[in-house]
Amino acid sequence: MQAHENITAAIAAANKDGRPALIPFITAGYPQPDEFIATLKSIAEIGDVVELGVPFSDPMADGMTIQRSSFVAIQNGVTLTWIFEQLDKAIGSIDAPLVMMSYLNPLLAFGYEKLAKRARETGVCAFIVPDLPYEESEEIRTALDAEGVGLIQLVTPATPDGRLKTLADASRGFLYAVTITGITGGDDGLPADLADYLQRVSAASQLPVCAGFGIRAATDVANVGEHTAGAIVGSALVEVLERGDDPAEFLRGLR
Amino acid sequence: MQAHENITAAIAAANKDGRPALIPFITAGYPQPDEFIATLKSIAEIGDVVELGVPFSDPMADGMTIQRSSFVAIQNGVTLTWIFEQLDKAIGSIDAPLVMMSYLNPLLAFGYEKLAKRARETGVCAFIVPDLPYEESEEIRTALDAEGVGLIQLVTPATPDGRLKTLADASRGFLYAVTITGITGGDDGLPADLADYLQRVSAASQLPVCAGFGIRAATDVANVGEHTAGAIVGSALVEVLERGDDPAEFLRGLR
Amino acid sequence: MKAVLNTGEAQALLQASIDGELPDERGRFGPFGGRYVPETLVPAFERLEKGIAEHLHSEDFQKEFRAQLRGWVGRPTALTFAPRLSERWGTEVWLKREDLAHTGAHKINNAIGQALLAKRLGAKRIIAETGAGQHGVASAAACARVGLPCRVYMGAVDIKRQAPNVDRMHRLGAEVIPVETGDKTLRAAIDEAMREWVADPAGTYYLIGSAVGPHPYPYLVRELQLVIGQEARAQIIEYAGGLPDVAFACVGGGSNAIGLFYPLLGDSDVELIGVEAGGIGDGLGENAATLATGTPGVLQGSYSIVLQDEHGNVRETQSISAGLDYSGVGPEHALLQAVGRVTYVGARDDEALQALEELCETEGILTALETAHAYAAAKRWSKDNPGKRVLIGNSGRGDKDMPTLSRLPVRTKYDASA
Amino acid sequence: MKAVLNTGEAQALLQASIDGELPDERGRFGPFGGRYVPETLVPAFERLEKGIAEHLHSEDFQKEFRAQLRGWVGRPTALTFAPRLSERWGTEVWLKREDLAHTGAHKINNAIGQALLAKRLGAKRIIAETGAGQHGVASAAACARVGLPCRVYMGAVDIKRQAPNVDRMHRLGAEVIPVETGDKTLRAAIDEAMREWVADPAGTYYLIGSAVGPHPYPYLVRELQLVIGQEARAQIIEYAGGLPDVAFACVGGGSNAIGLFYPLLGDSDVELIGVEAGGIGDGLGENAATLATGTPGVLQGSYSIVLQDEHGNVRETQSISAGLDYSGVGPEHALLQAVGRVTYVGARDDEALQALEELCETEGILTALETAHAYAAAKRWSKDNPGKRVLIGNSGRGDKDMPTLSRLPVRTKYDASA
Ligand SMILES: Cc1ncc(COP(=O)(O)O)c(C=O)c1O
Ligand SMILES: Cc1ncc(COP(=O)(O)O)c(C=O)c1O
Repeated sequence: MQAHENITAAIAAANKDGRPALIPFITAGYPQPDEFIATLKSIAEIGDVVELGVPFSDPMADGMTIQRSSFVAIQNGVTLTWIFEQLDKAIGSIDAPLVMMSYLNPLLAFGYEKLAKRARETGVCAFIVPDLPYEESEEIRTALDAEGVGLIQLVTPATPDGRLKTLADASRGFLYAVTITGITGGDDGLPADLADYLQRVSAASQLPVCAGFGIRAATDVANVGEHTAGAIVGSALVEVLERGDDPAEFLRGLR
Repeated sequence: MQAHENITAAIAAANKDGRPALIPFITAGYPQPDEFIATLKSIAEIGDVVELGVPFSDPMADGMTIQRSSFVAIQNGVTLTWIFEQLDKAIGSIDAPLVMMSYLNPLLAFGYEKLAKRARETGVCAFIVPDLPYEESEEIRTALDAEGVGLIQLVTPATPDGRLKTLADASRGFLYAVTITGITGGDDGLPADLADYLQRVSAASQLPVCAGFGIRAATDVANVGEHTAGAIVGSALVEVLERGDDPAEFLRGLR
Repeated sequence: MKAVLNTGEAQALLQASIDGELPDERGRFGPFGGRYVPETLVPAFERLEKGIAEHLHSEDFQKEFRAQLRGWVGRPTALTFAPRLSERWGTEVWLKREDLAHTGAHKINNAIGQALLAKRLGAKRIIAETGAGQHGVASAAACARVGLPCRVYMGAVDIKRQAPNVDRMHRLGAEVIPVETGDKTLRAAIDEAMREWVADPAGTYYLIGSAVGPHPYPYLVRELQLVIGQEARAQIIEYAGGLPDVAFACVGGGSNAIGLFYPLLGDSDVELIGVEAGGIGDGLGENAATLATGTPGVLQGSYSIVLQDEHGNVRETQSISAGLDYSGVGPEHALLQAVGRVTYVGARDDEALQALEELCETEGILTALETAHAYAAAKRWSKDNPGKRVLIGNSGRGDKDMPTLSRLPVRTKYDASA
Repeated sequence: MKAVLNTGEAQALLQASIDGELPDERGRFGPFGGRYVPETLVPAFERLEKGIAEHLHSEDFQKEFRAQLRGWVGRPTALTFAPRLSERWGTEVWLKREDLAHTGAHKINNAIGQALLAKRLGAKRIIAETGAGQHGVASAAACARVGLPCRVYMGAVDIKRQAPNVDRMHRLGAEVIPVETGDKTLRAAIDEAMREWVADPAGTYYLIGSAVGPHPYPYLVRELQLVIGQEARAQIIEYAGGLPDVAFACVGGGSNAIGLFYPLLGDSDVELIGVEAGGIGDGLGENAATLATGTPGVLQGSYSIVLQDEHGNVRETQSISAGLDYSGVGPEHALLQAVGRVTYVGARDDEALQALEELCETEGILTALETAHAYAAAKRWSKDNPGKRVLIGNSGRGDKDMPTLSRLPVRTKYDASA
């Protein structure tokens, strides 16, 4: 079994339970590096898949919340190397398959082959790279493929049908449906014509589709869950961490 | 006898006494308009000729002292019309012939013919117009001539010989030898090569030559007196008025 | 000195003007002009006049001057069609872009020309006065370019309202002397520069900034500035297919206006309109509309029209624009008004500000406050003359006016009906 | 992704570059370039690419663009011979005067070109980022000229040091958004503009200010800026009788440099030198000398050379000039360095300041702090190359730098021995 298939399986298992998969996102090492693994573990008990953000100096697709968390994490010394080292220590103790979200440059600096190997070793089953469109992805995809690690593609409401098919076919683990045009952490809630869009995406995809951006409350999760296999919760969760509240409690409220 | 000949005669009288003529300058109506005639009378008792400055808004040939006095006088309502009215009241009581120093524009505004007439009536025997070079002077000269009022020409150390002759011939009352290149009220004292210059001017002139600009002390008066018929004392006297000191006392110290 | 002309005299003088015969050998534009200077300066003026006669129209000097205009000043400056402004106004509007000249205004044409002349006359140093600071900056730059030290007199009031230009003068190596006397604006600065010159007439060249002052300055400045009108005339014929119906220029001392108008004097179908500072109103001392409301007099060396009281004392002026805030005006403009060839109108502070914003918004050009007066008058004229072709002398850019403008709110949306 | 080329590859890529074959259809200049953007923007980039293919080299667009360059921007800009600087340096120095272009820098060529394109693509509004403020002012002006609303992102640090330009943007009707995130300079402003674009990709046109960013921007900006080099090449041949021995341009993102260099790439005898900000020293974070000290990476949508740490996080930079204070650089420069056609060197803050003063003093030209870096490097080069002909891209004027400069003393006399 390829690593990325763990993700697909975890989502399928949640769906089998009659609920959409819940995919929480946290910025690795935020707010305190020494709490990272503990936080991760507690989140992984509730989330079906966990998305880990690698902090980057220029998070151009992210809103204020994730930007802030990213800067704090960098200031606290969080790097890709450090994240893998932490994950090494936690091997076997994390209940959910991991997805790593990173801008391309930290991955490039790390080296694609080493990246794939370390990912497989530490339970990172796939990557989301928000500034890497499909056309530029061949090199990293080849390296990840060699280790069975997936590269998750994103589609948006503006993605034309032809391209949607290409991206759906290329994706591994799940297909990420961006619910809104915009950056993470928007406050405007989900758009009205969401259902059509999500159904169109789901129809195009062999893989489970998970929806992200703008999902903040249990009603949002239920809402996208009607049309997709899962929901990704990012900024809302990072805000919980920022406030110092209990992330597990917040996540339980979403299910 | 033409009015301007009074001036020449007064200078000659002083020279006959074995001393250079002393020509004090005051800005009319400065510092207090109501003291004007009193000040003028006291000065005219010591000076052989008195030079009266008509205040003007743009005294471009004057230094700070005379500028300041000019602005104060204007602010106090001193105008050419007012000056003539004051002189009307003092007719017969002023011991020295008067010379009026004015920039051209106030004279132009007053009207040249009226000017000449009022001057003759009030004992003003000649004019000095610092921004009126000989070449532009025909119109006013003609008007003044008609009433016997003179137009005093200035020469400077930079005036070439040919021009010196022209100016000397055109002058009436006396020929004004500017001692320094510069504006009134300079602090640098008299230049070293003054003697040559003043002798050159005196040689070129039928009229008595009086020297002005930079004459501040009895030694200066004596100094120029060796080569010329008289000395004009301007800024130094205005400074005395500015300080509120007694102008007559200061002038007595210069003789 | 007379200032009113009968019809025959007016016609003859206009023709003489068109034929290039003015000023006459006495420095007169008809009754106006002349040279009213202290005797100390007479030799300096004679040297200057001789120098001009010898050099100004010599092939050698003209070649050098033209080379500096092209290679350093950036001439020819563009002629810009203003489509969006044209649509608003209902006329066909063209702008002669002196704001694109080096240092940001037409002043540089004159400054580099006189600096080159000063060099030929053996001057050891240059003094200049400035109002808006544009002439000061231009003089500082021109002096650096030819390698002469430069000292600029500037009124204390103007130093405040045109601060960016003061910094620029310093950077360009000029010494800036604040003038605290008189009205502390341009007029006082000229007085002070003259005093300085009287103190050292031999080695000093006085680089005057407008078509004012004693002869031969009004003539010299015109000759150095008429490149504006020569270029504009040729460009508008080339681009628009013909002459304009009207040309507008703002008038402080009158150098950009005479530069634009002079080559058009003979084109009798081209109406010429000079625009003075209307300030805050028509009352005494509320504006700087010299030609519109002044009387003949001698100010700063020249017989022209002057804002003065009945005693011949010069009146203080008021204008939002330092460069127009002047009680005098060049004698050639006095003549052109007297003979009826040029009409002089005023534009108030608020009209100028509104015009400045309208130009920003429609054409992306931030013009000088001085220049904005020309736009305000052109806009008014356009209302009564739809479809006509309008040429505006865009004499300078507005960067220098930021301290004044930033005290005022930006109107986000321009009210087109205003 | 590889960044090191063998000799054969380098030669082939240089030739492809000279032949106008780069970027390739994937937006690559050899290994560099590409398009690294969020999926949300992919359709917008495809529209942009299609729009460029359709319009940019169409006769119709080129005619419109050229007309704006001539009629509004004021092109061709002058080529200035600098006699006094030449004498000091011992070389023959020529300056390409982009400071004389409308709004005061080369940025306007690109801004008006893209604004015209945006209009054709049906954009409803324009967003832009700015560092020194020159691109912000240029964009504000260009948007006003074509009638589109404009919003400019600017780092809070830059807002402070380039205050005059902020006021100018406001006056020209643009909305200026202070960016308080990241390093609060140009890089953060680009990030923020990108975010804004991601939020509304359909109606918005992102008017980028330098030859950086995702394909097709580096290509588009080069095509709009190469008029600089085309004019300079023709002018120096006409005026000086031949090509220069060397050309210098400052490099922030690299737009003025690519504009000047590109038309000279095939002139193999012309040495090309790009000058980056050497800041206060060679240490980490003490400069913005990207090409000299950076490593390959992906920043803001393009694979190029980046100032970054070993983890791929972008490093903060330091420079007295806001326009060069950037951790990235256009991908075409990365290629030109890799193939050895252009040399990139640094000039420190103090060298740039000294060069700025020397140019003021000798030629009366107040150049931008960015541009001053090119002078500093050219001066150094001149020492070792007496008698050679030097072309310098004078990318902008220094008026905007007054707040920075006025905090520093003016050196009244320049020490020629320095
Ligand atoms: C831009 C600009 N326009 C016009 C003027 C007015 O001067 P003049 O009437 O001599 O053209 C000035 C004076 O400083 C100026 O800076
Ligand atoms: C005058 C000037 N030169 C150069 C630059 C640097 O930009 P680029 O490298 O894109 O030419 C700037 C940027 O603002 C600038 O204002």
